[in-house]
Amino acid sequence: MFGWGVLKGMLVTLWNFLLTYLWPKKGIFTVQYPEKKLPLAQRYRNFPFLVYDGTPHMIRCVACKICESECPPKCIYIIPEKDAEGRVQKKPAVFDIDYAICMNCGLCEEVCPFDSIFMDHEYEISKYNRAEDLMVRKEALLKPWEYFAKIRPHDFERIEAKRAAKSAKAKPVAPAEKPSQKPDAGPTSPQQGSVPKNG
Amino acid sequence: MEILYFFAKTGFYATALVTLAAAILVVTLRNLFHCALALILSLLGVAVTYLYLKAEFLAIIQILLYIGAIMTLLIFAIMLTHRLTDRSVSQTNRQSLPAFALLAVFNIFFIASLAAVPWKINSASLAAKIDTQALGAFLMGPYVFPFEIISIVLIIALVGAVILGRTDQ
Amino acid sequence: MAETIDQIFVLAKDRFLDLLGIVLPDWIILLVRILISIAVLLAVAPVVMMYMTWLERKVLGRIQNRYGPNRVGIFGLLQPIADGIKMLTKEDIVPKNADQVIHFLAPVVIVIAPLLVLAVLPFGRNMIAADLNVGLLFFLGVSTFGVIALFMGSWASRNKYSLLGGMRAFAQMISYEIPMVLSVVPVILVTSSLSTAAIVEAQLGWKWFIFTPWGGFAALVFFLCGVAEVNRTPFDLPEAESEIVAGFHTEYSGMKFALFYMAEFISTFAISGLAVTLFLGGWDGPAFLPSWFWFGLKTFILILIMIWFRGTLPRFRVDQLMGFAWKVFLPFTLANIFIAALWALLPYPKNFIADTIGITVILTLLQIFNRKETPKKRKYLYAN
Amino acid sequence: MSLPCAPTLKTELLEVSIGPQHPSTHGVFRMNAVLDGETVVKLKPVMGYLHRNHEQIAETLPYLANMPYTDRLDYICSMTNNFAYALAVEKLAGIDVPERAQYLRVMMAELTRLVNHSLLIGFLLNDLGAWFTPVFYAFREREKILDFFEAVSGSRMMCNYFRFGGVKADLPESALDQVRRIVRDYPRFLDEFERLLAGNEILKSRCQRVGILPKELAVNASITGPMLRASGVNYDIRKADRYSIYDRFDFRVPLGMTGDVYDRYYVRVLEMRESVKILEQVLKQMPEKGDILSAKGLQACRAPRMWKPPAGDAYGRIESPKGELGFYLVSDGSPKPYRYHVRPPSFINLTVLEDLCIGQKIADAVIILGSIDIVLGEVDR
Repeated sequence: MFGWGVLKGMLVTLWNFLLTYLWPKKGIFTVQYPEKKLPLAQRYRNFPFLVYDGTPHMIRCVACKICESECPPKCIYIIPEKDAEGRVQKKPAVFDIDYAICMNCGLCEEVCPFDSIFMDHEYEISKYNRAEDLMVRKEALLKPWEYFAKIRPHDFERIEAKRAAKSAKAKPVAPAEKPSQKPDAGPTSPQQGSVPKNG
Repeated sequence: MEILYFFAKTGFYATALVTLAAAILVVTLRNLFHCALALILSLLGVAVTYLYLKAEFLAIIQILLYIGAIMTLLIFAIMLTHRLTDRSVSQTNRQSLPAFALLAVFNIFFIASLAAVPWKINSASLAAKIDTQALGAFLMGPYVFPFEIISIVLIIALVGAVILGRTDQ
Repeated sequence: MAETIDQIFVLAKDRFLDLLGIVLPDWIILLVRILISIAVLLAVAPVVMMYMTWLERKVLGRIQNRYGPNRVGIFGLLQPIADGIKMLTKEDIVPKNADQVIHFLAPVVIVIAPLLVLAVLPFGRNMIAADLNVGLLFFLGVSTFGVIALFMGSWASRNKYSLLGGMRAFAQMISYEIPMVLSVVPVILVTSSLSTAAIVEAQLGWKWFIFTPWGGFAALVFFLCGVAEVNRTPFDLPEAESEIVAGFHTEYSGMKFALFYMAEFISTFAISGLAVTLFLGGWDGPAFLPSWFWFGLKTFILILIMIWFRGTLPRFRVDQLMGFAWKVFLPFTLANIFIAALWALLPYPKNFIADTIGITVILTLLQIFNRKETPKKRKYLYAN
Repeated sequence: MSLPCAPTLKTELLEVSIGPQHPSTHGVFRMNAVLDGETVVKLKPVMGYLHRNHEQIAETLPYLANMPYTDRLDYICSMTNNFAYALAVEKLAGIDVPERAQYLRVMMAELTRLVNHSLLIGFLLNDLGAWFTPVFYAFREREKILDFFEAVSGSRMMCNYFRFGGVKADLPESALDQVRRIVRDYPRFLDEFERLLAGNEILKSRCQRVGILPKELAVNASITGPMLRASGVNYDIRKADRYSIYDRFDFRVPLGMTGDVYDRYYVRVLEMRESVKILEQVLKQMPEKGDILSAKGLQACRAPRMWKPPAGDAYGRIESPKGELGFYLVSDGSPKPYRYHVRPPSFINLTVLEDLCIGQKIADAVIILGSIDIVLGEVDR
């Protein structure tokens, strides 16, 4: 009989209609976004950020430029810091990421040998200006290592273990490296307000 | 209450004026679609005139048939045969002046004869209301022959349309 | 008490006119008596339209496992007002090559017809703006007027999609007008009246025509033709957005576009109201609730069904649409007139049997003659 | 019957440019159609609005850096794009893939097939005029699969999950339960979809005997994928090539009889059921633990800039949801491919559009386009 299939289809939509009232949890699958947010998967990746240990002065990045050259759309721009004599330091002076170009692939995180660049969970980054506002500078990219521990506890554990193993191996070889960093951090730690000077 | 009659009369003349003006537009506008729209307006004016004459049934039938059906078809035909952007079609030619003169002469006689007829109004015809049952009885009784002839004509037209519209298979 | 509530609007109007009568001359009262009904219809119709858009979005949302509008006001109840403000403040774009005058006139003209036809709908006992003795014909006649405005818009836009939409609308209207009128004829035949008020009165006391064999099918055909007349899914070809963008109102923006929508929704309401009047007993219903409530409820249900259609069904193709009207609806409604005549002629048990036989025969015949067009079930092979 | 007066009824042809901004061209695609009334007389597809130099870009990048770009070819099924590219590079460099990674790959590919086919059916129905309801039902189920993709790869659509010689990361905890739930619930959704659509007379009469693609034309035009199988040609690369570990699974290939839009639609429904069957077997057979990246693969992925495959060429192909997706690579021994070519199924399937549309109504042209299943990211590259 012509029309039977139409009726069957209409019953399906009717059932879905009723389900949204009878059992909203199952019936409605949209999320009321600004009020409610879906929990993000730990591996969720959006845009890269840089980590520092303790204070923003202690950037983990050593300006090796691996991520810059591996980045497929070439959205990273790094200039290493130079001291007074013009020697290249293991620290970036400029570290820019153009969020307008970045395609969230996460390759920079994968290739970084120093565990210093990671993909962020922050996704509310709408800006009014594409050219300037989306060009993110070093200061805005820097986030503490604890933040990473918070958003990706699994990866944090894995990387901590790896780093511990590495530093245990590295300690006997170059014991001078660690202490040399400590005095650096010492004077800056009491005054948190001096962050902008760094950049 | 006189004032209402005054309104009614004004309305009647306004309607008549619009009807005539629209009719003139039909033959003077250069765009066929505009002409068709003017014709609709003119036919609508006629329907309103019927309403003034308390002939509601006729007025509605005028709208249903002339505007709803015939004008629809007419516009459809215009669309099918003429290009979308055809803006102007000349409405006059060499014969229009003599034709106008002839029409004027004819109209003088026509109006004169209209004026000569004594239009009698009896109360019975004024009071008559449209009754569907009576209408059906009339169509099936005294007027069955013209009614059937019309239906035969329509069927012939329908068959003709089907034959014309049929594609070769 | 129930009587008062039932007649509350009529009484209010009378009381108001009585009060006016103290100070004003008779002829003004006469004018006001007419104007009040017009004013009420003109005021209510846009509100009905606005909340129909809200209802449609809400129900469609629920059908699609969403909430629908829920941001502006509680349950999104202020959404239509927000939409209205948006429409009013939007830029009015007129294409350069458009026929300026007709492009402007089309949305104005298109709302006239649906507003006019509301005059002959009996919204409740004694609640009819104009009880014309040719009310039904008035409705059918005036509602054809909309298509002309629609075509004015489509032609004046000078857009090919608009033109295609207008052509489709024309063809569709011509085709569906006929079965629609023919499906009404049995009602006229049985009630022997063209007045909508009289048709409702003939159905009082649960003698709704939908409960008769001929009436049930006539109501179905009428409703489907009505859906086609107001261009709603599955017959929304003139504005099929996946094929011809927005059809006849592609080139309209802002309030002009809103007027097209208003016309569509008010005619949806009017067609549902007429279907209720003709087949569902109009304002007839159990007396514990007022008559206008029953009319509103039944109309509301029909509108819900239309929205339900929209949420479920894909649309027909042009030739199938025409075929449906000419090959199924037209023969059926013609036969239905005969069947309804049998019903009116024979005494009770006999007419029921006769009608059942008649409807079975015509449906079987339709099935046989249309079997070439009926889609088949298919089997699929598997390869390993 | 022929009539002398019939040809004199002249009507004008109407040229309509459908797209690039049109609700149902599935992106920035354009069809220049010549209409006689509503019937299509001529139809010329115009492509290239989304051209973004994909192949040229790939030739300037290291092998791995191109992986995220393949996501953006057919952005609905990025996993299968990754798969085909990874296969091509593995063939080129002779990289082996560990057992568990193989199963993960097949799992992702079949889940992608589910996503693609249910979305396609939803959008096809949208083209038919069902106002978004099937799309939303498809989205509802797709959401669950995308959640899984996000948990595993970090991104819902641009997965970038496959690596040469394996996959990027192992499944996180409880992700396997997520797949189990999807596999358990999907047949129920397919049943619902079928009740909603398959019996619908309007859909049937719209789709049956519309846009028929004959067997010979399909083969000659090198159509692949469900579109080819709907025309009744038994050719599924999963069976023909048995790449990866598809030879271990028991599944059937549904074939259509007529090759019209309805067959193309229904073959996809049946394929989804087969995909669910494959997924069930994957879940049963997959080893609990194991490497996900082979040693050689690790080498290729640690420092992509340095990694050089041996000189030579390779063609890796898979049965993507849309058809045969192949990557042809020529290596000159440098870290960048010398030549990189994509065989995009959407593009090649689209070439028969005009043959299918001529003589049909304009409304059919839209659904024929919908049933071909194109993604403009892949067509224009």
